[in-house]
Amino acid sequence: METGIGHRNCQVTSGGRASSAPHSDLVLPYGDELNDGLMQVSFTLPVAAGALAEEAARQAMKLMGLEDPQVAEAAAIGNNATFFIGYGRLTRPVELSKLRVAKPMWQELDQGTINRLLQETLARPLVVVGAATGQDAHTLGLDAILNYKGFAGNRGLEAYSAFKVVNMGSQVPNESLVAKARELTADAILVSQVVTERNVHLANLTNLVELLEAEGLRDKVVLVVGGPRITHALAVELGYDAGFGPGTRPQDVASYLAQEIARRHVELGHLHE
Amino acid sequence: MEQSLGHEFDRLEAALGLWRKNPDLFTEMLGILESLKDPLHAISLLQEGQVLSPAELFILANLCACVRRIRHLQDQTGISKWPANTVPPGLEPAEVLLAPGSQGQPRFYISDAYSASLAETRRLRKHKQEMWHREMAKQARAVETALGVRISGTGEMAIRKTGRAQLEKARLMPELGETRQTLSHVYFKLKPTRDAVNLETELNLLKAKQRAQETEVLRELSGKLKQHLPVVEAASQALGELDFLLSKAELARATDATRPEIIRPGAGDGSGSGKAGLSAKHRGPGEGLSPGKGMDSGIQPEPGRNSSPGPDLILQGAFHPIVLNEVKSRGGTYQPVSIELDSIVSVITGPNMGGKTVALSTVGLCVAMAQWGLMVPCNYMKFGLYDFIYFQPGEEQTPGLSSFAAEIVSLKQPLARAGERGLVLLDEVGRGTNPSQGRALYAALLQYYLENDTAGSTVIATTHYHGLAATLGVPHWQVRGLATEALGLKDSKGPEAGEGAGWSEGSERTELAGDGLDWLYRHMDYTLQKVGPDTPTPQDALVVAKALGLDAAIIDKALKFHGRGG
Amino acid sequence: MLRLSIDTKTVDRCHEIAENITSRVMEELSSLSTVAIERTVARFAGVDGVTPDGVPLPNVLVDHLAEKGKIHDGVAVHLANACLALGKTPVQVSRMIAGGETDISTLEWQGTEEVTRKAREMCRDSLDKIRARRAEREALLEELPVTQTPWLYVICATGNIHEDAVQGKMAAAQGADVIAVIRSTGQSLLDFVPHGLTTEGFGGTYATQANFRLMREALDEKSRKLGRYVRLVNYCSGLCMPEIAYIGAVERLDMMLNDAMYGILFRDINMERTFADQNFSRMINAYAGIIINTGEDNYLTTVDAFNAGPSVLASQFMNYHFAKKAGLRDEQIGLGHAFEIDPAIEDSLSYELAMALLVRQLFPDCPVKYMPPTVHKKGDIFSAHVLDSNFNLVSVLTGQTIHLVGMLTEAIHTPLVQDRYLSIKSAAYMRRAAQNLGHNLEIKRGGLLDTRAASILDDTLKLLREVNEKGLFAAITEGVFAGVKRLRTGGKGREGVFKKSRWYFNPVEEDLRAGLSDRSQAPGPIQD
Amino acid sequence: MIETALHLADVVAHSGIRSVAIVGTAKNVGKTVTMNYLVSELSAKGLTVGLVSSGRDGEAIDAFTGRPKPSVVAPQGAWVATAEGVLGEAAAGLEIADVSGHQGLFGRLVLGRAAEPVALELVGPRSARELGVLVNKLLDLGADIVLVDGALDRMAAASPKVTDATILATGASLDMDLETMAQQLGFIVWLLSRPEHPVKGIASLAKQAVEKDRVCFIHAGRGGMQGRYTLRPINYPTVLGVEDEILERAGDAAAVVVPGAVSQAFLDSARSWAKQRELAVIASDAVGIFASKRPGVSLYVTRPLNLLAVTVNPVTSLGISHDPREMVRVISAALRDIGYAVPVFDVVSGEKSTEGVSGMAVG
Repeated sequence: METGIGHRNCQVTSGGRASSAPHSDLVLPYGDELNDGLMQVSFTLPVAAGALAEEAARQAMKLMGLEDPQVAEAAAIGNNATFFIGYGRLTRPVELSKLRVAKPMWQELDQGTINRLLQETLARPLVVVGAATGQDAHTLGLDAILNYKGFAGNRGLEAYSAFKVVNMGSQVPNESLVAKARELTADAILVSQVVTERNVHLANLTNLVELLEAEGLRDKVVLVVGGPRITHALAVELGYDAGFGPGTRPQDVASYLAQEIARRHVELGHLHE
Repeated sequence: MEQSLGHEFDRLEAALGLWRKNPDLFTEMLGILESLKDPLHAISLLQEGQVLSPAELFILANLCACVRRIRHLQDQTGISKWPANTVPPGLEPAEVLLAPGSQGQPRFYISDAYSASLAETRRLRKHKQEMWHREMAKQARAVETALGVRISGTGEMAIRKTGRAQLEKARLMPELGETRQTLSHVYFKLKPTRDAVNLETELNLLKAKQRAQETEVLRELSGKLKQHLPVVEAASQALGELDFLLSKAELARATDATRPEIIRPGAGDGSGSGKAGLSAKHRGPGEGLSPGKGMDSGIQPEPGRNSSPGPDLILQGAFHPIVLNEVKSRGGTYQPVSIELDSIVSVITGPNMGGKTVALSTVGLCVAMAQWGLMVPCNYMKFGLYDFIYFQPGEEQTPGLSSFAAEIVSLKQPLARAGERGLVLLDEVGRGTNPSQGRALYAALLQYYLENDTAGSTVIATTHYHGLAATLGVPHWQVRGLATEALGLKDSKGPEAGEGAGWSEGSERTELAGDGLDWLYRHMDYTLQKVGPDTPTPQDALVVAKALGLDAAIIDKALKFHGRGG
Repeated sequence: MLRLSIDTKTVDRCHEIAENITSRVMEELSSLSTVAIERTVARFAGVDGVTPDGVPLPNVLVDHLAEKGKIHDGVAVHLANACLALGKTPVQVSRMIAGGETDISTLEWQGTEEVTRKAREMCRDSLDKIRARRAEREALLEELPVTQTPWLYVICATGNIHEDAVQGKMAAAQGADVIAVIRSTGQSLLDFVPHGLTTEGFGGTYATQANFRLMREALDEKSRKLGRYVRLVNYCSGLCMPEIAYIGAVERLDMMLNDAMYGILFRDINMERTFADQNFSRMINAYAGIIINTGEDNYLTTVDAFNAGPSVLASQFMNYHFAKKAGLRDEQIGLGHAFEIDPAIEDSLSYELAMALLVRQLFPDCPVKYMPPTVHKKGDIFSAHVLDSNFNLVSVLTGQTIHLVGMLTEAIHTPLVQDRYLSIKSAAYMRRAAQNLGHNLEIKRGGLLDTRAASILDDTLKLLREVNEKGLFAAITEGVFAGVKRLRTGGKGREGVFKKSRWYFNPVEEDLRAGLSDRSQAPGPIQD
Repeated sequence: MIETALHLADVVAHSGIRSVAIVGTAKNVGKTVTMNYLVSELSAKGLTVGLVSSGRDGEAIDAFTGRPKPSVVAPQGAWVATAEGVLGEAAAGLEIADVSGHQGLFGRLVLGRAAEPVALELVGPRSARELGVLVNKLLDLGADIVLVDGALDRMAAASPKVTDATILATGASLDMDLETMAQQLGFIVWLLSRPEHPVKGIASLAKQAVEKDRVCFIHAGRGGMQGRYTLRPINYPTVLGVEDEILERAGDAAAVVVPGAVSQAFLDSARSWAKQRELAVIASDAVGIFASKRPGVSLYVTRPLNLLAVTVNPVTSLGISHDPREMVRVISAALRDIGYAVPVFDVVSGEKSTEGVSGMAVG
């Protein structure tokens, strides 16, 4: 007779601290030779082209911490503005050991493993509701993650037997998304935000978290946001469980969801604490 | 298998016995287990010889404290009474290591007691810090006096731009540095004096030294703790087992559960070995006994194993905890399930909403719990272990398959394990297809089990199909259904729309119950009774439909059609 | 010029079918009008301004008539009657309604002849003004000629109209011929036109009359400085298509994004509403000499571009015939196309060249609006710049007219001033470098390009036949276009569609038709 | 004691509350500055503070703007709760008393007492419910008062389910124009100050109603039974997406109690419903109300929020600034104009306005 030792016998994943890198701790940009610190920058100054503008550009690069600033190109682009391409050397190294990288905690799993893991954990499909919320009319990213076709040869969540996907499309009010998540007892909510002008996405994303809180659903879903300007750190600060930036493949999101759900399942015992 | 399960139940019973005698003590024990933190990560770090972080060390300190407190409690009941799951002694040295000089609530801090040199560094740093504060405060007071402006705790001060003279003066003071300007104010920050600058340098060095010494303490401590690893691991394992045992006991208490009696299937025969062979001899459809024979006799035949020592699965007063809670929450009374199964195949019939599916899942749940070593939510249970339990899934949507197709695909699973002893729970197979073919298929499936099962499986099948039990000549169980007085359809006693919606001042009503469900709940008798094989299947569908508020005109028409058809 | 060998019979057949499809739609819709059309008529009659709560007066007037159940007669009849009965101007009447001072549905009838005359008269000023603005454009084009094609078209999307004006002028100085002000996300779903200068919007600036005027003045000033007329573009789409066409005509915009089906498919606006509105708005655009831009690029960004060829072409055929029915001349029909083919595909450049050439050749007199790659651009701005270069080359080689300049930072943000500079610079380079290249090359007969074009054209014909069999409404319901399914009875703005009563009268429509049929009086903005 | 002598720390110290949320109307409105001010002033008064964040705070670099942010320094003796993953070497300065849960990215939450002054990054739990648990844990461990730093412009920490009282931080980042800002702030204050229903019978039934996790109607007693009310729960857990369906079931209800989010759409529908008869909307608490404008319908809560004060930050992230004195004055006046005499402070310049604020006198 098997007698497990109860819910506290759970897998513990490391506490998220970045493991200290084995390679050199201090790094500089790599141009022509290692650690030469050479960087290329481009920017525009609202100053008419000329000696003064070039000096201003060099000064701007110095303020960025670049030494030996050189102006490779200075072009008048109208309205008394000048466009610059410059090169300079960064002298202060980046200390790798002092960095903490915010990344969702997951390993890449293949489709079969994801399906198996979820089947073992939930014994039913994981319900994912996705939407581009608020004013956002862009569904390209959302579709790429959710729709069967996926993108770049990586199939979307619909192609996994372990996911039940509801794609609500674009310009979905947060209220409708929350109502749908409640109706379907969603396990995960995927929000796509592409429009970031004037930080509309920030207000919209926090509003969604607050709505979920008010509805008592925040604890019950894995809340994920994706978009070209989204980083994981930003997502966490906004109150999300994970954030996915550009280049994310459906498999990444599927891997994360499967592992996060499995982890929460194991921890169910902790919920009553 | 039966033996180890029996052993597990012995332990559980012992724990429950102790619990009854010492309820307060157990409450405390649960509280302690609750406060336990998962130590596995800390243990694996120790195994690898790594340095533990303060948080991991706290978890170990907590583990030690829990062990100490649990042992103390077990002492009070007499440790000898704990046949297993006693928590090993011998953690005191580790506990002392983790919390020198501390008792009571576990805490972890890299205290001065670990290292005299660390204590000295900390003392010095604190001293220098105070000196720095005094130095800066002196400076701040001088500036405040000279300018008449308050300097904040962070050493910053703001001067309104309108106070020109003051501003000029501030700008000339060597003690101040201008930091920023806003629309209305210029901000200054107090510059450290030369002494303060020196102190800052010293403080930085001291801080680095302190951190290094603290890390050293953690390293040493981790090294020392590694020597206690075996006992820490044993304690962790024991607490885990205890936690599991008590969780099972807690569940048993919460559901007022009973220890099941486990028999060896066919054990009554006495010849012992070859379970499958035995069963085949005794339980298979007896030679010459045609299952169809009893159909017209009206007498309940006893197909199957007449010579067996008694029913193969007895369940008395069983309940499904989730359904029970749901019934309680709406203020209803729950009718437990009692059933005795002594045939390979048994059929359950009953009206819609009559709890056939609940009865089926209750049997499944009780068997599963018993096999997992859990006390069973019933008054009495006796059964033999199964190799597998199959519960035919309900109307779950499988993409690309109709519900009927999904059902068929699923049914292939238990059929593929024909050589094993299974508890096969079937819920209205064929409901998704046309009735005559559905019925034929269902009958054939059950017949197949009757004819081919060699392992002694138990198949329970719910159905609406009239005469299925009789066709097969197997035991027939029926839900009593709606009380007779409720059955008068045209009778005014029948469910009227709006009944249950009556609500009085100061009271509450729920629209949930306003739709006739409440009426059904109150009038439905969920008791399972064994009936003759060809006892007609209750035809309560129309009553149920009426109770649920379907238009009376439709019900009337249905009654007419039904009359014609019947 | 490069030419594909294509089967002219297939082309003729496509035109016939598209003509048939669109005729049927227009026939079905001839009995319908919409609140947006009526608000436009009110604007023609001079109703402008907002109430103290910010509700535009045209909305007040039309909502009032809708509430009283009189909108079926058209706004013009009741407004003219009220002007006569009360002795007030249209705008005064509207203000009175806003203030709750009058109910114009109950005023005494002033006589059909009188009212009809008044209705015509009150819209005449606006029609005159639009003709004057058109003449003004023609004069300016003569004085400040645009000599090179393709015209380089860039976008401003700051959300603040003052900032847009600055950046628009800057882009013109950098070489842009056409400036588009991106509209605020979500405006297409507003059932009114915002009022006044706006300094905030989401991902763009609200299309308002004041904003149009400010941009026009800024670009006119710059045009004179540069000696080259700089065209101004905005969006004539969404729930207020005809109203925006009106204000664009009055403020002398030169181009309008004005697709027949975009709102239905991509904004879930009701079909009947969209088809009715697009027709009336296009009549105004035709009258004002405005070039419309259709939105076929959207098919290419939503589904895989390699396979989208037939739906792009089919849509172009239909957009073209809808446009012709509204009175637009070929020179005013800027059909959309985009370079969205996946660069990972072998021979992608050849396939794209075939498609671009095909579109050009099928609609020889239409100024095709050719749009740059967007979908396959990522954060690597250097590679994106290379991709744009290929797009620039294909554009020049195939003789496109309106060239939306691709931005290397497309995938990252709305263009920085320097992004426009770099992109315009490289597009201008290609325009110079490959100016006559197309005239000196030939397409290999029966080669890769010919085969590809023929196959797309054949599939287009099949698709058009399918649509024709079902009817356009049913085809959309079944998701034939871009895989989007819409119900005829669904979508936003449906409540704003109504059946005309037998007394319905729209003086503007009548005059627009009269003006348009008299082609000789209205020379196009582009020399034939 | 003269009222005007009061500082924000006095207001907090004398209010008798055990926990306070510092929430912001926008980013960069000085939540952390207010938090740090309270930490140092309350500690100076001999109180043991507890520190926790509802999001992420005190990290060196703001995840969105990339600008440096002020860090949080826990004085010796203070209780703190933060995620293990961001604790770093600060762990050595803590006496650790609890480790709980799992916080995904940043690891488990560590609760401890600062054995020496410790500079910290605070990372809080995922949900408001967990935050409430954490606040109570800190109090149990020995904090006199727990300060909860709100995340961004999120209000969840202000819920009475989580904290006893709220300080609202606002600033020029909300809007550069002072009048517009004061107007927007006025609306937020109005929203956060929603009271209980004035009729006792309704208010007490509403309290029961929110426990049911279902939308409920409250009906006035019939036929001579004035003053008695009945509760009628309906089978809807939410109003989202079913606003009209719910109101169609209102009948002659005097109030509708919404356990979850009260959306603007629901308020709009309730408004048109209430044109025909009186219908009050009652939310669980102000944090559950998602109104973008004042609704044309009576709006109440079952648990009012205790808004202690407003703090202002005259400087935006771009460095543009107002005159603090003028800003405090305008905002205070704007709030008084709409009937809310909430004290207003700029904790950096020390400017304040407590005029007309009743119950502020101490002693």
